[in-house]
Amino acid sequence: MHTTPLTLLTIVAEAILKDRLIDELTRAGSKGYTLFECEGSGSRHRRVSELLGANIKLETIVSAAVADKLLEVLAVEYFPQFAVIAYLSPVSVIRGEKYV
Amino acid sequence: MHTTPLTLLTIVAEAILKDRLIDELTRAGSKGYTLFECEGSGSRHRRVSELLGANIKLETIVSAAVADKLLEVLAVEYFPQFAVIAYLSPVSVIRGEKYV
Amino acid sequence: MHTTPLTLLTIVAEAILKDRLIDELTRAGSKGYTLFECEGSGSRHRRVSELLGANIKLETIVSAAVADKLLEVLAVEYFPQFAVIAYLSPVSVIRGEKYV
Amino acid sequence: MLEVLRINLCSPLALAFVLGIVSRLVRSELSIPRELYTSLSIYLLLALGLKGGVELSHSSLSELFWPVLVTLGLGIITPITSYLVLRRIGRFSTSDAAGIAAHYGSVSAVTFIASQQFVQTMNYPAEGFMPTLVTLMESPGIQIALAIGAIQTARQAADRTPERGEPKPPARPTSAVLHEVLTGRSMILMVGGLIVGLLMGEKSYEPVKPFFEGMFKGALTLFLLEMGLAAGSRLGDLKSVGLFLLGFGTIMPVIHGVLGVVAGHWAGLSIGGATVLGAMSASASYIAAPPAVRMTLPEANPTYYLTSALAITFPFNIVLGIPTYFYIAKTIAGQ
Amino acid sequence: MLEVLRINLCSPLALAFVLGIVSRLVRSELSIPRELYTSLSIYLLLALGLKGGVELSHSSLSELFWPVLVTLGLGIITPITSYLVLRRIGRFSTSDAAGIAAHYGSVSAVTFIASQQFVQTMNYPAEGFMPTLVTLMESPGIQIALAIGAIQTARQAADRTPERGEPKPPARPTSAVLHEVLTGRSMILMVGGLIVGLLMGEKSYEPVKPFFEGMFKGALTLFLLEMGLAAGSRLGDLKSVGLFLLGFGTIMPVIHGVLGVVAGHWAGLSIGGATVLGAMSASASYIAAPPAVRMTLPEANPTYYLTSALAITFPFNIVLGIPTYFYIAKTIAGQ
Amino acid sequence: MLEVLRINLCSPLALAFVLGIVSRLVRSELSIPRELYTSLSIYLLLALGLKGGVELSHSSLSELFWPVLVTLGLGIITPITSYLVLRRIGRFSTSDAAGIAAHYGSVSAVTFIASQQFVQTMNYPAEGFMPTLVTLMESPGIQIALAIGAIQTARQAADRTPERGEPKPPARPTSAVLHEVLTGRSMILMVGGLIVGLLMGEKSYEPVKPFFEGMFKGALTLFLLEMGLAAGSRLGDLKSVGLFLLGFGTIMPVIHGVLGVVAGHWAGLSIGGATVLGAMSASASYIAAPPAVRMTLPEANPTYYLTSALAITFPFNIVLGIPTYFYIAKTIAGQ
Ligand SMILES: Nc1ncnc2c1ncn2[C@@H]1O[C@H](COP(=O)(O)O)[C@@H](O)[C@H]1O
Ligand SMILES: Nc1ncnc2c1ncn2[C@@H]1O[C@H](COP(=O)(O)O)[C@@H](O)[C@H]1O
Ligand SMILES: Nc1ncnc2c1ncn2[C@@H]1O[C@H](COP(=O)(O)O)[C@@H](O)[C@H]1O
Ligand code: NA
Ligand code: NA
Ligand code: NA
Repeated sequence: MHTTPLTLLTIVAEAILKDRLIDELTRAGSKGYTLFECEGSGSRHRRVSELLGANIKLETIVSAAVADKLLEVLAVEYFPQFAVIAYLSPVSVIRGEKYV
Repeated sequence: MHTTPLTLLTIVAEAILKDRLIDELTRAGSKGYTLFECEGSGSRHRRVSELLGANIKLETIVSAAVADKLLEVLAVEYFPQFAVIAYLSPVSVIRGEKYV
Repeated sequence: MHTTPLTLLTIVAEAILKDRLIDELTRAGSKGYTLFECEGSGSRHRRVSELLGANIKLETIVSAAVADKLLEVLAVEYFPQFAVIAYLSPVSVIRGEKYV
Repeated sequence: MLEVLRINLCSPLALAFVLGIVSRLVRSELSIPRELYTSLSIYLLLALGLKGGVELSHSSLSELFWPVLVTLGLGIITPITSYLVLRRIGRFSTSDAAGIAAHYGSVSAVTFIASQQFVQTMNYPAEGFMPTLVTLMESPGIQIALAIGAIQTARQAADRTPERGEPKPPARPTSAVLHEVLTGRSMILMVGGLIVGLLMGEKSYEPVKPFFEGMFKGALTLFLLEMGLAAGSRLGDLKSVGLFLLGFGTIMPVIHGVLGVVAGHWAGLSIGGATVLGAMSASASYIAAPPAVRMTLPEANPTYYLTSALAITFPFNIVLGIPTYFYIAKTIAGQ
Repeated sequence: MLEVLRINLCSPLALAFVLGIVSRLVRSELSIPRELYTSLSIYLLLALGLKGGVELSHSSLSELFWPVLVTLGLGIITPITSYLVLRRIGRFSTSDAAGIAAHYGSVSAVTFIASQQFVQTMNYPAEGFMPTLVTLMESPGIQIALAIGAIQTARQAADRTPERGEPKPPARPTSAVLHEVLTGRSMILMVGGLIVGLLMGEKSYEPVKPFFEGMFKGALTLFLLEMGLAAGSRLGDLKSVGLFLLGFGTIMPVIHGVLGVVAGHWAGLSIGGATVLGAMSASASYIAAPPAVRMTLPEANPTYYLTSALAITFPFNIVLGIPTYFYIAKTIAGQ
Repeated sequence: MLEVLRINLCSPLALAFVLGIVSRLVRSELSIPRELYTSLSIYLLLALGLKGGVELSHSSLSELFWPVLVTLGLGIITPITSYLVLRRIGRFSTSDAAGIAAHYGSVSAVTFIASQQFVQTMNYPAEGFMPTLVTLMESPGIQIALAIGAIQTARQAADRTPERGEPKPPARPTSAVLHEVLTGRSMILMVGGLIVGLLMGEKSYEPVKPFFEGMFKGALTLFLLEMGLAAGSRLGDLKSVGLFLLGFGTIMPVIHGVLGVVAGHWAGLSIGGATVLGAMSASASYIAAPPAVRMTLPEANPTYYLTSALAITFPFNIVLGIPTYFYIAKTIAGQ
């Protein structure tokens, strides 16, 4: 089965950033995303509280270029002030042309 | 620690397909799966509505052969008419023999 | 954008192990984790029942050494008696220094 | 008639629905947790069944005979009229026409409940066995429309040479669909509730009545808030469904509604009962029908059937339809 | 006796449970959201505690002395009898026997509530301090069975040379298990509720009574629907647990039930109170016990203890057991 | 006064809150599903609005004039006093001071409800239009404090040469924040509920009253259990917030509370009404304010504002504050 090598960008962040991060994805050229609710713990314990939702995980399959653009945005605008982690993994996608 | 290289097949699809997709996994020879509830957005906005559950993500660790068989089934029977995305990633599994 | 290659260790296990597994992560030197609720099916159908929560998935980004230490612990203390699966994937993390 | 409309518009149900729509229009972040929505619908369906069962224990079989018959009749006619109008006049594809028809051939439990509450407020309570009729009307309409869709699609497929690489039609046996509809959540809870209510009778019902009956209208208000939110987020799709579906979603209910009222009157139902049967007949399902259609006719566009059922016909019935059917029922009864 | 059985079978609780089982048997997709299940159980346990606390404020310490003592006695005896029967007659492994015994030595809150509702319907209400006894019976049985299991396993391990690479036994200190059981959800809500109820008294309870008492039986009905679904999905396991466990799950409750009724009568409880104590003693925990056993004795097979507690003993008690204990309590009391 | 305190402490609300805290202190695993928490808060806010709206229909505009004016005044003054105290005396950074001030300038719906229930128990019920005032006090305080924070931060940034690579301040337009606060869950449900209640009037309210009013205090008890759990898990942060914030979190409410009581009395409110206005003014928001502050002033430390609002001021008001404001209101009124 033919697959296309693409990049899976995963972002875990405090739930309050949900709409803003989805906006960033769209602006950077991502064609879609999948979103999960999750909990987590890391170096910063800055969270708006258990009363207001915990973390979200956003996964988006994009080209290497879009992934890089997004990492840039995250590093500059989100890392300094928000609880967030982001990483890339290589994936092979069917009908991968749809996502670039 | 000894690990076995295997393939992680991830499928994100509309929730209504849950039982059918699990059946496909079993039929194709998958020995297990993990299932998550999620939301998402992509090229098709064909979803049965927020009233009826959003998306599901199915992860199954399989051999390359089983993964390929499953991609085939997804491409032919699901891609044309349902909202679905599928991709492969390489993973190293402990006691990997159990899953092939 | 500069990224650090690290290891993503994923553990799927019965929900009852949540606190114990988080303890193991911390003890082995993991700096953080992300936790999801999920369902699943595998070779062992030993679960404490639908009344008591299904499975959890723990993801932690660590160095190869910490990942190996954790696999060891899982293989010896958890695999024989609990429903659990664990695997590694390579990821590229921004500000990766934080997580080792 | 105007006074009736005013009363209906100022009911907690209609107002909560409007509040939900307005929340979406002002782009509020308000959302009802899916689990609350599911819990409320489980509660409402079970409560409906239980109450129906307890009241059924006071009914005789002979009283039920004609109402049951006309209900089944409506369940058979309404999907066919819907399909024909959509296909012939609306020029929809086979699948789309059948998919939408499945919704209008079935019944919306919330519309039913709202009409029941309405006639009660008007002091024309419906017969106690009405929930029994709802369970009879839910499934046939879906089955018939899906059968039409499957047969027509197969015929069309046979008519042309298959293209290379064309996806094979999903192998979805009818028995699987039938099983899903018959054992679906709403059927189990309503039919199960009916039987439980029938077996336990008035006396055993007493201690659970404050929960299942006392809370009913309040819980329904909350449910309608969520329905409003859901309908509100479909308003944007109104443009894409086109004018025809807008007309269909408001005129078809009136036709089916009048049919239901007349049939109910003819079968000996009271003014309240005929009104409720009219509302049932006029309503479009958005609980049982959507998944069945999505699975069986995946090529039918969900935007069409969901938007027309939820964002057009449902609010139409809640706000204008029910008072209209009531007015007609009264007129026919000579009041 | 037959009449009592009929009344019990036609209670909303028993019928809702049966509806849940039937839903699973017809493979319906109906499922109760886990959050609703959790919410209902929080509500039921807290309501139970509150009501118990308010009523405890009317009781004197002397009234409580003997009932407390026999309750503790039952909490010590029942895990031991269970273990011995399972190990000696049933030939179960040490871990399996101890794991199952932990369940039968503890108490099922829902069975307790059902029995309380039952005697109330029968006009033989139980003493107001019964919830206090439940909190006393919940934990000792689990502790004792787990201790037996740990000691026996350790002794067996000492008897044989350890194999190479054999997994080391999980280091699970007793204090951790004790802490988990004592601060578990059901303990906190019931004991906490008791104390809150005691402190606030009748007058402060009044405004929250419609919520905690008026809704109680209805919420319990919904909860039993879910219990039926859970039990129903375990029915398939009945084959694999074997005939012995089927017998154990129905005969052991009767033995423990009679023991409880006699002890209760002897301690001065009313007919209703003795019936409820019998049901408590007969019941098997499936809220507090399973996680404790899973953590401490992971080699015990969950299918055994979950299936016998939830799919055999629970329905047996709800349908047949409670009326039986009531009948015995009346007979002993000479009525 | 002591008697009033005792009654307040033995209310189900205070006791449930304490039970939640104790559960956390003994490290119990008890947790309320997030969906139940969300559902309860939706229910409480909507019920509050509905009741307020129905009662508002009995009020005349002239009655409302002065109370509305002083409420807006309190909404403007309290964020400024809070900011000044925190910045000048507490030496907090601009962002931290503004972030905390946003919380104390707004209002806590649960504190409002608790005070309303309290004066009712004391037989000094507050005016029916009080919920209207809550909706007016919720938003201005947040806006003003965030504006102060934004202006001051900008001024400070202009004063120094920007460092290389320094993150640009998040581009968060005021209109977005305003929109979020005005269409936030609590605003939509309370304002929406008010309008729905006003439109539907007493008669239509009747059938949903058992749900929205009968269950209210019980549901609130459950909600306070969860608030106790949340506050309990913040107790560990008390150390890190420092003594100053502990003092601020208990003294500021008293100052704002007295201000509110006096203003209320002056505006012609009854003793109950003045007490409730005092509690509103004294309370710190932890529903609307936290997300707004987190988004607009991300450099403000959430531990400060969450801990002081939830773990210091909220319990202080519930246990000591409300009876104090009541006592003062009575004294001022000469009783
Ligand atoms: N090493 C890690 N592995 C996996 N997830 C992490 C890790 N560190 C942080 N996270 C996730 O990222 C969120 C924010 O982390 P931080 O900014 O370090 O507080 C946490 O709440 C976790 O969900
Ligand atoms: N580029 C993407 N990255 C991650 N998830 C995606 C992407 N595109 C689609 N999805 C997921 O796949 C589902 C179906 O996508 P589609 O068929 O394109 O509408 C969406 O609802 C998303 O959950
Ligand atoms: N092949 C697999 N692929 C993905 N997840 C699996 C697989 N096998 C098992 N799992 C997950 O691991 C859990 C425990 O598996 P097991 O120990 O094999 O019963 C299951 O409940 C699944 O969630
Ligand atoms: Na219809
Ligand atoms: Na027992
Ligand atoms: Na305030």
